Amino acid sequence: MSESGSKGQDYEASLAAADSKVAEFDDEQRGFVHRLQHFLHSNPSMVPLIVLVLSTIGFGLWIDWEPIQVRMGWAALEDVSNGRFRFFNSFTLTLILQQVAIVGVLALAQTLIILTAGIDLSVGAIAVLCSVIMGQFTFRYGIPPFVSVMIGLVFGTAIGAVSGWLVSRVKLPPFIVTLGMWQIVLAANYLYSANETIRSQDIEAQAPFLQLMGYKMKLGGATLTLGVVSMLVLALVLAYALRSTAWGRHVYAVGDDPEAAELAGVNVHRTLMSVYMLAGLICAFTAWVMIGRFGSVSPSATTGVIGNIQAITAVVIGGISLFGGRGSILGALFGALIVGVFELGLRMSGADPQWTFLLIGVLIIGAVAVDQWIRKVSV
Amino acid sequence: MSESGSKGQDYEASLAAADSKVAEFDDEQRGFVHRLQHFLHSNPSMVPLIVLVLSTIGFGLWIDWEPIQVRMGWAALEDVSNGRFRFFNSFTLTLILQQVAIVGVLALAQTLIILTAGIDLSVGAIAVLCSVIMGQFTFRYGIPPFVSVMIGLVFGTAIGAVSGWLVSRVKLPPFIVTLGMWQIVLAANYLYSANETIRSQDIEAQAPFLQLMGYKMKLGGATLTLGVVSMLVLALVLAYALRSTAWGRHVYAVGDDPEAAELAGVNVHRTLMSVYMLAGLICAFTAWVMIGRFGSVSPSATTGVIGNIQAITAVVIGGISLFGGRGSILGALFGALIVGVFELGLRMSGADPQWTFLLIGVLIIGAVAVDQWIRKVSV
Amino acid sequence: MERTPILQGKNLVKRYGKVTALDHCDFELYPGEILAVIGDNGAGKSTLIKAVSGAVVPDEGEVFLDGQRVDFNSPIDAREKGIETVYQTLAMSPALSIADNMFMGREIRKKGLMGKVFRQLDKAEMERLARDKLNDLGLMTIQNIRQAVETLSGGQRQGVAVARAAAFGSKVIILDEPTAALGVKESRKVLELIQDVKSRGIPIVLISHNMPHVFEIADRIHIHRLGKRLCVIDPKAFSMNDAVAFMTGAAEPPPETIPA
Amino acid sequence: MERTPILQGKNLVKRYGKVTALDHCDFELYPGEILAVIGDNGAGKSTLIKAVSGAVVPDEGEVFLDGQRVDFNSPIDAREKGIETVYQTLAMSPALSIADNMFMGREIRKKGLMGKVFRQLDKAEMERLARDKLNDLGLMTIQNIRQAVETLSGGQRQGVAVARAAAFGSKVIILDEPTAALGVKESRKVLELIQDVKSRGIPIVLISHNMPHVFEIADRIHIHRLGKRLCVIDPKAFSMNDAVAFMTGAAEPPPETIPA
Amino acid sequence: AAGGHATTVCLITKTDTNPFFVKMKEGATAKAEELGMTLKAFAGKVDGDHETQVQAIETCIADGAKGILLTASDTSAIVPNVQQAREAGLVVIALDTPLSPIDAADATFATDNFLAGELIGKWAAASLGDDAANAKIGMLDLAISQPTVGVLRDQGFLTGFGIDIKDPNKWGDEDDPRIVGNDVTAGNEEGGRKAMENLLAKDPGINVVYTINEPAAAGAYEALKAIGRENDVLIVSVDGGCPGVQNVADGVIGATSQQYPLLMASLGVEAIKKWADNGEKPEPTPGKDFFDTGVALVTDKAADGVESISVEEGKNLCWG
Ligand SMILES: Nc1ncnc2c1ncn2[C@@H]1O[C@H](COP(=O)(O)OP(=O)(O)OP(=O)(O)O)[C@@H](O)[C@H]1O
Ligand SMILES: Nc1ncnc2c1ncn2[C@@H]1O[C@H](COP(=O)(O)OP(=O)(O)OP(=O)(O)O)[C@@H](O)[C@H]1O
Ligand SMILES: [Mg+2]
Ligand SMILES: [Mg+2]
Repeated sequence: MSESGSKGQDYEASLAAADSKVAEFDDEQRGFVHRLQHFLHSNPSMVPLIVLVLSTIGFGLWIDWEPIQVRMGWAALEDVSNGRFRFFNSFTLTLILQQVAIVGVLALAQTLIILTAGIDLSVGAIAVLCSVIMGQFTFRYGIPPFVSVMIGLVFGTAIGAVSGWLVSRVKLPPFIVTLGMWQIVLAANYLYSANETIRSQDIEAQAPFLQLMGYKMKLGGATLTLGVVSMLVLALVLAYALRSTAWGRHVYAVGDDPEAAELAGVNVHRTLMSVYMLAGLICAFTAWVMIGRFGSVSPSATTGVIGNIQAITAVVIGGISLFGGRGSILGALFGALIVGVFELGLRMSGADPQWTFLLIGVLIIGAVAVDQWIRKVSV
Repeated sequence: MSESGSKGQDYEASLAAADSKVAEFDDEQRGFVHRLQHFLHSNPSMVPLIVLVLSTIGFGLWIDWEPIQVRMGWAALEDVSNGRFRFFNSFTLTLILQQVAIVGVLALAQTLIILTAGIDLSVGAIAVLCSVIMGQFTFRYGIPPFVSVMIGLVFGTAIGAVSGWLVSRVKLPPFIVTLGMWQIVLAANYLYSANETIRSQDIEAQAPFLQLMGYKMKLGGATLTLGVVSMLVLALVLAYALRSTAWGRHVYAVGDDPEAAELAGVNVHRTLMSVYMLAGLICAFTAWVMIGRFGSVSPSATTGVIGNIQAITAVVIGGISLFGGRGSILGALFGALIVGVFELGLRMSGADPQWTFLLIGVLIIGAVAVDQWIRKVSV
Repeated sequence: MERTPILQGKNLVKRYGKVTALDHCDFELYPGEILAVIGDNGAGKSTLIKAVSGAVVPDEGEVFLDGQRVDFNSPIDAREKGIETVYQTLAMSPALSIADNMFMGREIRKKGLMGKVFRQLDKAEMERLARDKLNDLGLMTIQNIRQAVETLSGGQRQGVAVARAAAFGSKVIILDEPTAALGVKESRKVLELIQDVKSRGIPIVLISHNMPHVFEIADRIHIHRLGKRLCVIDPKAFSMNDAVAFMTGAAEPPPETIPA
Repeated sequence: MERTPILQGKNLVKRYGKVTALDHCDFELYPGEILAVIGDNGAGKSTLIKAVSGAVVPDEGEVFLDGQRVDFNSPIDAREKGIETVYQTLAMSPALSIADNMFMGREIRKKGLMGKVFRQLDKAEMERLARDKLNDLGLMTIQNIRQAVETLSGGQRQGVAVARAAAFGSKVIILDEPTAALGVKESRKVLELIQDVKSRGIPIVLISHNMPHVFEIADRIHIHRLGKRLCVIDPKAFSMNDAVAFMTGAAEPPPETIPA
Repeated sequence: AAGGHATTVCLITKTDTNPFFVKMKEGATAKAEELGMTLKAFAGKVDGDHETQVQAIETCIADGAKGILLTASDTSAIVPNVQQAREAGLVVIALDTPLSPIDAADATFATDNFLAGELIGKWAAASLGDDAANAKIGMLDLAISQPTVGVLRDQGFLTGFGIDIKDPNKWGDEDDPRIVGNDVTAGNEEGGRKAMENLLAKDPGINVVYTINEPAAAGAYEALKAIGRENDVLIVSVDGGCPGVQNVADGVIGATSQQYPLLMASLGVEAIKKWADNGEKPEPTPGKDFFDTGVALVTDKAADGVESISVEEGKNLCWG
């Protein structure tokens, strides 16, 4: 039986006069490093972008040092062994784009899953199986290529739906679901295809539509394939969707804390299903890009075995947190490009394949350590 | 200025008479399924053990159906194509133990890391590199085999220490650290070994100590190698250490919630370092087991490439949570054995290798789904 | 009493393993009132309001809204009917901004083509509204409406959650210990907000361990004990001491304390 | 005053990114006293006690124990000196048992060979001790000392954390909002425990938003505001209203309120 | 219940994802069917997978098989296990790749991978004529773990081309300036294309490309086609599968060394049948310590001094 009524407890009488300052002060003595940290902290995909630009410039300087000297007048053409730009030319730079197209698109699918605090070990296997389906449906059953591609896309989406259902409804950890799915899909791929390759020449002659993503656009020495353009467009569309639509906000919320998201009114099941299905669809789209790039349909494509690790590497170097809910999808694209630049750059500077492999390992740890340093600020 | 003094607030006068029941009731109508769920819930490593026993019996019945019929008098020896027990005999059953020895020991290392909520992708690569070190130090530099083995063990521990330091001090996610480490170690292995195999015959002649873990003990048809025995002993020792020493409790606490553990007085850094170093040591020990099993030292051993996934699979089937802090290390051993029984059983029943992969994929998802069902109770 | 309860639970049961968190529990909330729910730790208060707000599907029992039987399978169902809840755990996404969190699940799209076809969110509008709501609560100390929730203090977070519920609840607002982590000043703001909401005619369920607060603002007090409703009392007819005695089992409630 | 403080912080500074949680803050705890720390949400109370208990290493400033300068780099260092802390987040490992949690970091080994060589824990002894401590706190409602902490209600968990600190603190016990989630009955038990500990001669730091509790048991009250100590008052010389006014910035404290 | 036939024969291949081994399995299955035997197939999980092959041998012993056809991933490391199988009374026949030492197996039906490489090396050198002295060669190998088969073909090619190979157990240690570089392909189109691009970026003037197998060659061709150089680069390969031979016909590949996996497998199954029936062991090709199932160079542009068969013949003999 409180007598104080709506005026509150007796000791609260002075509250009306309370002021509302909080213990928030401006930085006192912050140097350039701190400002940089802050800037990078608020723009997560800037870090991989800067790494990308720096590593491109670094490799360019290293590889093209002689022609640069010539161009700058520091050396005469006769004095150097090579006066031609090898790295800094539109052919090489667009070649990197072509080489990362497959991993880049897979990394987009992987990013979606990782944003929901999942991980998908089956991305590469789904891509390979779907490429086999697109090819075999056309050649084995004589289905029109366009329809076969559609069937492939639907099939990839369906695999994604199965994984999504197991994750969201049966509540199995995504690592396990996709570990199992990886083996299942890859084995199904070999069993269904009987390891038969469909040759590039045959596809070109009978079903060129399958190779559509390999269609080339030349601008001077630069060569862009439709696959590369699709990768870039897809990345931008997804970046828009994740940032500016309700669905995107829900994906981040689910990755951050699924229980909180559910209680806050997000349909977690629907969001997860949409993400896994979309990721499956993107993997199936990768299948089409693969056919475009290789010309042929090969069930033993390496992507089936290591595409998952490649995609995860790109995502991680792109600064997207494996714990979900944090990161920008453009980062994954930059991550894939960084790996591409390193691989080609190292190969061009004469590192042999084994050293390249080792240095990529160092790159992974280094990139994430830098990212961690940047994130330390203000958390 | 509270006048109520130590007697508490005025409205609390009646507290002395408060009773202390809590809303805890006994189960009303619980059937057999519920009891079973409860039993399994309180004994996490029972689930994989039961799966192991059931799958062994299942494969035995399937493969040895004919001799069983003969033995039971349901059929005459002449009526069946094969009257010999092929699966249910001590040779085959101990063979499974030998076949899982490598993955089994790696899974023990993996379990330690996973219990701290980490994951180690480099386990297999470390094992292969250490086996190369043990071999090459003996053969290339003429160091006594015993010393070479010690150097290998120290080296594995050192790699573990580097990973542990990156995880614990630089605070990088274990997935990334060990992903990078995997590539680095594997490439270093190829580079250092120059892809040279040291032949079994040479080791036998010049450094039989390296093959010690392959030493066979026969009891009737049963064959146990020292490697198998070590695996079993190591599993028991680790199970004891995890359950009955302070260190073990700390490992679980760190995996459960590292911040809470730190605040509660656990030296998280020291615990993580000890776990990663011990895991590195166990991987190096696996190297010795590998030499014992294969006789030779081969830098291209597949364990380097797929040992990590095999070990994770065993751990996961063994019911250990990938989120850390939950599960029994014996489960990992049972998990490895389950995979071993399935692989051998499927091979003996004549399944195509790809079908075996596919079914192992299904097994992974199925095992975890069962585990999930059991854990649902009372959480 | 012949009024229909606006929100009603009948015979609700919820078991967690061996623990029966709700044991054939009834619950009624009448239009326009502030109903306090009090009880010991672990008595089942949070489970009760989860059951009537869709966050938990009860094992047995029924929920009625405006006298109509409803089956909430998720908090979204309840929200669509105008029931807003601040859960004890707050239900915020730490990495997202305050505005994102406030509009989670009911985002506002841009007008015109961008919104209809490209489904673009109207961030500016959402931020403006979020700022208004927080100002009402006296939380203008939050400088940047775009800052991530994880950078807020526990008290500020609780404030944002309460502001969200107050802004969107059209039928019932449920608050589970909204002032547990709050300081004196901040708690007072929340109590004022509750009275403000009540004056808009929206009934409120308030779970609290703070007896003075409960007796200050509640119209009726639901006393929860051992997973069920022990009694409902009128704060004007009983003392805090009585309430504490009933809730802790120190005294038996008189039979006439259960109205309706 | 010529007594040496048992625990002292001088000029402590701690910054989190843009936020300065501790801004040249002083702190003293004298032998045998109950010192309450009050302040608005986000004032920096938790950060202060983390700084003096090793959970946070301050950017600037010094900590003294019994007049000796100490450098705590982790909570373990502070614990070894006899300072026990119940953090606001409780610091429990959910999957481990109550006994495991209570003895975390100071496990008891078996006597003889098993303990010395094989380092085996004496589980039976630890469970017995844990049960005793909980009984002292009136938490005998916990049926199974081996049950995982995650199966306890929030209140029970807080009780276990307080019991742990009370059992092992030999020099100083620090409690950060130990009753925030507790019911009336459970809070009372904790207050009794605090007085009990004090009567054993061990000084206590209590952070709380509950003014009646603070004024009931504190010997001195440290009022924290905007990251620093505003003043220290004697609860017998000032009213709750005064304390609230100082702490919220509604009134300036008189200069003589700062003793020592 | 498992298997209705009395005689079981095991086929253990390096992988079952490479068409070469797929065909080998088809040949063995067909032959076993014909002879009324049960064939059980095993395969490594990835290229160079020694462990799984060891497990497979052990399984065959446990299974009571009569004999094993083995394409060893690691020809010396597998020897103790082969020994074990032979002690258990099984006949072990090495297919495709001889064991080291070669007499570790009861018999060997093999092609000489080094020879296969040498043939295409010689052919490439002969086709270029004088230009061979300043050729620019790209080497597309199998994997960074350097499995034996890849090393043998690579080193054979270089020997045939007339390049000093230094250590014959390792590729990549050569210092002949004509070699632009090595890269790895995993033996498929995907790896072939990327590896070719990498080498082209290093030196666009490459005019001879060695490839580990025909899928890698097809990938390399796509990379060359992308820059319009598909017609002025000589691609050589090894395997002789039907798609590969078709690619020779189409001008994708200049020449390929054809091997005969179906033949090896069916001969192997027959030999085991014989041994099971009357304990008779197969004899090696006279003058060699193994039964050579042969290698033939398939090309329509025969070069002087290198024996070759036409694409038409190659198509008749190809597998698949
Ligand atoms: N998800 C869950 N899993 C298992 N047990 C649970 C779960 N949620 C609640 N419980 C149990 O149900 C009982 C009631 O819990 P509930 O949270 O409803 O209590 P409460 O009255 O809200 O307590 P408090 O005042 O501490 O918030 C407790 O014994 C609790 O341990
Ligand atoms: N780990 C952290 N990272 C970033 N900022 C932090 C961190 N911990 C505390 N802060 C900030 O420091 C300030 C002081 O926080 P602190 O937790 O000490 O306040 P408090 O007085 O304990 O508040 P409450 O009464 O809400 O517990 C707050 O503004 C808070 O946001
Ligand atoms: Mg509650
Ligand atoms: Mg605090």
